[in-house]
Amino acid sequence: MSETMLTVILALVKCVFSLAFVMQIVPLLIWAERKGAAYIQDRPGPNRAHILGVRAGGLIHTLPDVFKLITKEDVVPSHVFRPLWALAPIISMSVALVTFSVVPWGDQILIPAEIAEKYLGTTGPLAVNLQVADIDGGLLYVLAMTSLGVYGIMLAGWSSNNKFSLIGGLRSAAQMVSYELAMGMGVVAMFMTYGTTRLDTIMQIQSESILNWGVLLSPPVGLVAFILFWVSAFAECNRNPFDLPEGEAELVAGYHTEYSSLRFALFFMAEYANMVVASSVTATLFFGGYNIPFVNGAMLREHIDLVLIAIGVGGGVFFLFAASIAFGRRKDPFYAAMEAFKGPRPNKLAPVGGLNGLLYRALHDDTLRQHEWKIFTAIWAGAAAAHFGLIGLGAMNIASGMPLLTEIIVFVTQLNAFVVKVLFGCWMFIWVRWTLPRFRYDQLMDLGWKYMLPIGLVNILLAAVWLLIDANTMRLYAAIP
Amino acid sequence: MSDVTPAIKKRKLNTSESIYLVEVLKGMAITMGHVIKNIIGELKGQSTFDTMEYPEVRKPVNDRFKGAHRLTTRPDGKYKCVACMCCSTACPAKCISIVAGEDADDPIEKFPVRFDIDMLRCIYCGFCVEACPKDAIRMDTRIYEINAFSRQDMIHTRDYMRDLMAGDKPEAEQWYRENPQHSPEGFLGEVPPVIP
Amino acid sequence: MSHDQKSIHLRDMHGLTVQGPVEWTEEEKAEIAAIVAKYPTQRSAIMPVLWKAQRKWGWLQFEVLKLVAATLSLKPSEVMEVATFYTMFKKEPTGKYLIQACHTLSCALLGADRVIRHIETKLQLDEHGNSPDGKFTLMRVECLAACGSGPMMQINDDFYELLTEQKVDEILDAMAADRPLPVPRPEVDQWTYTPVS
Amino acid sequence: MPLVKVNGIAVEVPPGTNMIEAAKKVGVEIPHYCYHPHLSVAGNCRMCLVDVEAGGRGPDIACNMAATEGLAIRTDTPKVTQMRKSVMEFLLVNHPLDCPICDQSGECRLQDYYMEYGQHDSRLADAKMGKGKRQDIGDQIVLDAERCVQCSRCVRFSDEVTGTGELRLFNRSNQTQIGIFPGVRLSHQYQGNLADICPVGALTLKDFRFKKRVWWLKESESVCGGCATGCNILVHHQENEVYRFTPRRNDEVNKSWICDQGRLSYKDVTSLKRLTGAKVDGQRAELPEAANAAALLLKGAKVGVVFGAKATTEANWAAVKLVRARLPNARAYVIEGNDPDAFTYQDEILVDSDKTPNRFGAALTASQLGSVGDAEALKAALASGEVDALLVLHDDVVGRLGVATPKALVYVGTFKNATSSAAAVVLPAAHYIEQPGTWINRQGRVQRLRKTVAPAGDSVADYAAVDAIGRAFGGAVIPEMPAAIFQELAAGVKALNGLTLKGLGHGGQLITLFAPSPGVDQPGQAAPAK
Repeated sequence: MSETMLTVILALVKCVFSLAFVMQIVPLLIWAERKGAAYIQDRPGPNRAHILGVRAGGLIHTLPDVFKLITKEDVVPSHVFRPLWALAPIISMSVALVTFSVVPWGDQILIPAEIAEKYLGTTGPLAVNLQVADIDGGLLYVLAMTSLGVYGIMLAGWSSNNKFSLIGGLRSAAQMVSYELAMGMGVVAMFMTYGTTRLDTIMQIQSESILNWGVLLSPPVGLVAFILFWVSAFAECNRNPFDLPEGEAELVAGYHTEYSSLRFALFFMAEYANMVVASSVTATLFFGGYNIPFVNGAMLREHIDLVLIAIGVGGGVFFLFAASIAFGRRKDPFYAAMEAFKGPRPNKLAPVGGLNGLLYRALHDDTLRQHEWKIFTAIWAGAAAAHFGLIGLGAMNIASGMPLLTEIIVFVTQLNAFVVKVLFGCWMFIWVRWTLPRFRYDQLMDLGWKYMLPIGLVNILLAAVWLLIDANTMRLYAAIP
Repeated sequence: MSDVTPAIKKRKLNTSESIYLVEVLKGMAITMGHVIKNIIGELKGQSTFDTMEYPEVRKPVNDRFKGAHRLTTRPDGKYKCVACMCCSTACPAKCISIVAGEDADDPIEKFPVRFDIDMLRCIYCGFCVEACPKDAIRMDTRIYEINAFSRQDMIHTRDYMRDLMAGDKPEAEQWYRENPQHSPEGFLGEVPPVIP
Repeated sequence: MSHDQKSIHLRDMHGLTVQGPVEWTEEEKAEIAAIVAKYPTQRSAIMPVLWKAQRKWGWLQFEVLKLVAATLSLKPSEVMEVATFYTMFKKEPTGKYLIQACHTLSCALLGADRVIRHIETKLQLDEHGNSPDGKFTLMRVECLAACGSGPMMQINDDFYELLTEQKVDEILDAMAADRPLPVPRPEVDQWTYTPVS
Repeated sequence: MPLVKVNGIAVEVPPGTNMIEAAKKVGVEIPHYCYHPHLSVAGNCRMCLVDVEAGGRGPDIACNMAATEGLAIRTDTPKVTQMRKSVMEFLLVNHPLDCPICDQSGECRLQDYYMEYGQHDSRLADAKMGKGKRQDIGDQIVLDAERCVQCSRCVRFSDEVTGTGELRLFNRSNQTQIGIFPGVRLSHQYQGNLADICPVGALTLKDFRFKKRVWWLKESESVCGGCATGCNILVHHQENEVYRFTPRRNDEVNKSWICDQGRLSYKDVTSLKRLTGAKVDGQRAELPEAANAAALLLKGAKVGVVFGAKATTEANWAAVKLVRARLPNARAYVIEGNDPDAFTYQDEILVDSDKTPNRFGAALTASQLGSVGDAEALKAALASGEVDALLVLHDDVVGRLGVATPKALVYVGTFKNATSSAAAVVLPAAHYIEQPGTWINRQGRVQRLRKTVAPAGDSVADYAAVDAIGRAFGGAVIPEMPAAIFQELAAGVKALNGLTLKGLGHGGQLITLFAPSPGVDQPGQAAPAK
């Protein structure tokens, strides 16, 4: 295998992984959005769709949603400007996906020389960077790409040839342009402090200590930059409280009024993909990315046995706890409520309907939810067993000396840390959305131009002052190869 | 000048309020509090939701609740209704239409050939139930979702109203079965020759 | 048990008919003409003619009523009106011996119920009051005006009074065996209603 | 005339008047079941018990109390109320609680008086007496013996009016029940009256059985058109649909009775034999269009006008006016006798052999045109060609006379018949209960028809149909309002002089007719009902 081939294959694998990463989180976010909204509003949220009785807390709802959106008729209104109209959702989605390519999601994987030479035909060990594009201007690339996202929305609004959509698009453009600046100010302060725009370098700097995490750097420069960046991210993603392009009340739906079927789905997914990307970049810039606090990659590699024990005990306890709760829930409060209703019940309402229900009935005779909780108990108990088994296997293999396995465990652990940070960021998006009301247009502009931009400028000044006076920062500069 | 709307005085925001972030965080604490409360409730198996999971769980209605009408039957399965039309006379919405027929094999000669209630017109006043001398129509089904895909289907017919509560045995029928001397048949005595 | 008078159509449903042809003989016609002649209008002769018919056929079937009506040039319904009004016109066939047992107050106080129950068990009467051999029919009737000597019963045309179980046995056994009957009312003076010592 | 007092109000009544009628005169209603003004007094229901203040002793039944000088009764004392309450209790002892299935409910005296005087808290502990229900005793009547209160009205009716005497009270005491001799069904033609006079639901009409609850029906006055008797009727209808005819009391004409044929003739109103649209040469046409066609046919032709003994006098008068105004050479004909499809029954009680309700009206108006031809004259005229166009009102000329159909035959009528199918132009006339007008019956009594329900289809009142022909000629021949037409008629016809439509009242007005032509009965000769 030639060097080029290997590079191409590795690049492809990483591309697929990063795409899959974003796209897998999207349905999860849709679920989280619905369920989170429901819980914030004291209601159960989606819980109807099921596969043979298993509803997985409403997660299954995404499946029929996807099915519905794919199979719906693709309505093309006669009055739209077709080429741009068709292009707009593609821009939105692809920009969101492409941005993720510069975000590193883990430390290097060091493939030992004997394996690399044997299977991959390299000379010596192979270090694989866990990042699709390892480019110098990583941060600038992020800024560039996110600002492209506005084209999707603007073009959608304009080409729809519809005054509501157009206003939606215009608002989006105005808002993006304003907040792009604030975001840029925040990022400038950060790369002044880091001294680089390479994201992998920024990660390396943060790996050293938790004190090197962006948000804590050169206080309060990091914190202020984070706030500026994070608030701007909301606007960039068109999320509440800055979701002016979508005004249900005044704009019908906003820029995507004329879209249906899969084209609408693309906008819909782009919004969530944007959230994932924004969270990833934030985590990378300010929260140490894939780093576990106080524990960097080298420490993980060194104490792999302790890590295994921690994962084994922690995960096992979690799974057993989940199983015990599921076991306790076989008698659902739902049934208590059902039995409390002591009235006659018309025959036309059956607890389970459709083919799915018939299948379920053919298999079982207990009630739907009892059945579900039984399955959950089994799943969680099985997961606990599998967990212990796998950890045991891993321990035995490491004891017999398998460095690649160590690498993989470290990778998975770090990836998990990254995912947790990203998901928390996404939850912040959801959380804020269901807490705050929407800004008025003038308030939005006020905030962007009158407050955030000056604060960003002052922050840059502050960062510069820190650069001059702080030896520690200078030391960081020195560490850059 | 009475027609001038007084200006609404805005409260002046204090310092922490004017920096939105603190208030935002307060609000987020409240919403997160709800999330945590609900998740704990779910895990403990004690629902903390305000909503009801409607078709399966229903709001318990009062015993006097007037739901969809049903027609009761005698122990032999025939309608108690004798098509006396007291209900349609009492009905203020004029939504009951009855066609009477003659049952030659029964001491209670009259029965409803058709008994239709136009539920689109019905105002659920319950006068029909009050007017009925035979306890033949009741509104005790507690069914409040009365809906259909066509106007035609909103007209509840005789057999539909009988089968609405299939399987449910009201107390009065049980009572009649246990006290046959008080059943309507008890008064009639000898079966006479029947009109051909 | 009394005649079931619930519905006038009930007897029709039994499908019973009287014995013999339903028509008058020549002598009877002459007798009827004599009876009719006694009254200012034909209508007034309904009762005697009905009596005559009942003696002849035993009971008054519909056909008999029609014959009476035709004889007197009346509507059948008019004859029936009279026949159903008086309980002593029999609208149903009875046994050879029609026992009419009083159960009104005086007799009841003197033990009529006991006597009647005794008759019922002794003759094994069915629900219509007929004995299995068809010889006896029992009717509970209201006062027959022999209150001074109750309990009493009337068998066909004769009164039997001051009844006890033994006395009932004696009378009924004699009837069942077609022996000569005891004298109907030996105990009481027919006119003064005082017991004969 | 003796002066009696009812509740202290003095009233003078003819001697022999019973006190129920006397009380009615001063507006006091005395409840009763067995008393009926046209039947003999039986006095067995006891409901009309009143307190006698003077001229008698103790409580007595008002129906059998002839008015004598100085008699004073009271109906408003607590004692009377108590008596009525007790009587009601007795009557209801064995009465089944059948009201929901009983056709009488709504017009049931038992219900009415129960609400007023009933023992509302029942003291009856025993089972009720079961009697024969739903007995088929006649072609029109169903008997429910349980509901009977033994008032014997029906017995007296079948004895005194029809003389057939099928119904009797059988058995005695609490087992008394009404019935017929087994196998002898009601045979007379006045069975419907039994259901009318029965104060409870024991005798009900098969035809009306379970059709409609009576409280939904509206009553309108009219006159039966079955025969020359002209029985007064009430038309019971709801939402333009006729459900039954019942007799209306008119002591001079039909007392309180009506024959079964007349009673059931309400079915003709919706019969398939109705003409509901105008026709020209068998093709459906609008009314003015057909009237124009009729005018074209009659214009200049040798016209014969057949006056209709079934048409209203107004329609005949319109024909007279039409002839005078537009067809000066037309000849008038009145054809006696009945249509082929008329029922054949007749008797001495009510039903006349003449089945035309307005023969005198037709003759009276036709005579205004001078000489009036009969059937033979019409036949001869048609055969000789002296008449080649006919305007026919209701009369089935073709079916009855078998005359050769003239080319120009204009028919104004309610029902399809041989003439309507032969006619070149057919104008639909409303049924007699659907139009206002007057009829003159066999006694010479002018009686008023009223519009009770809307005319079926395109049909119009028959005078309006004749008037439509006049309009087609160029102008209306009669006024539009019935009262105005009658005013003109009364002025134009000598026998009717001085009458007004309103003056006819409910019972009609007897008039002196012209000298009868041969073959026509002397009016007033035919006896009123027995």
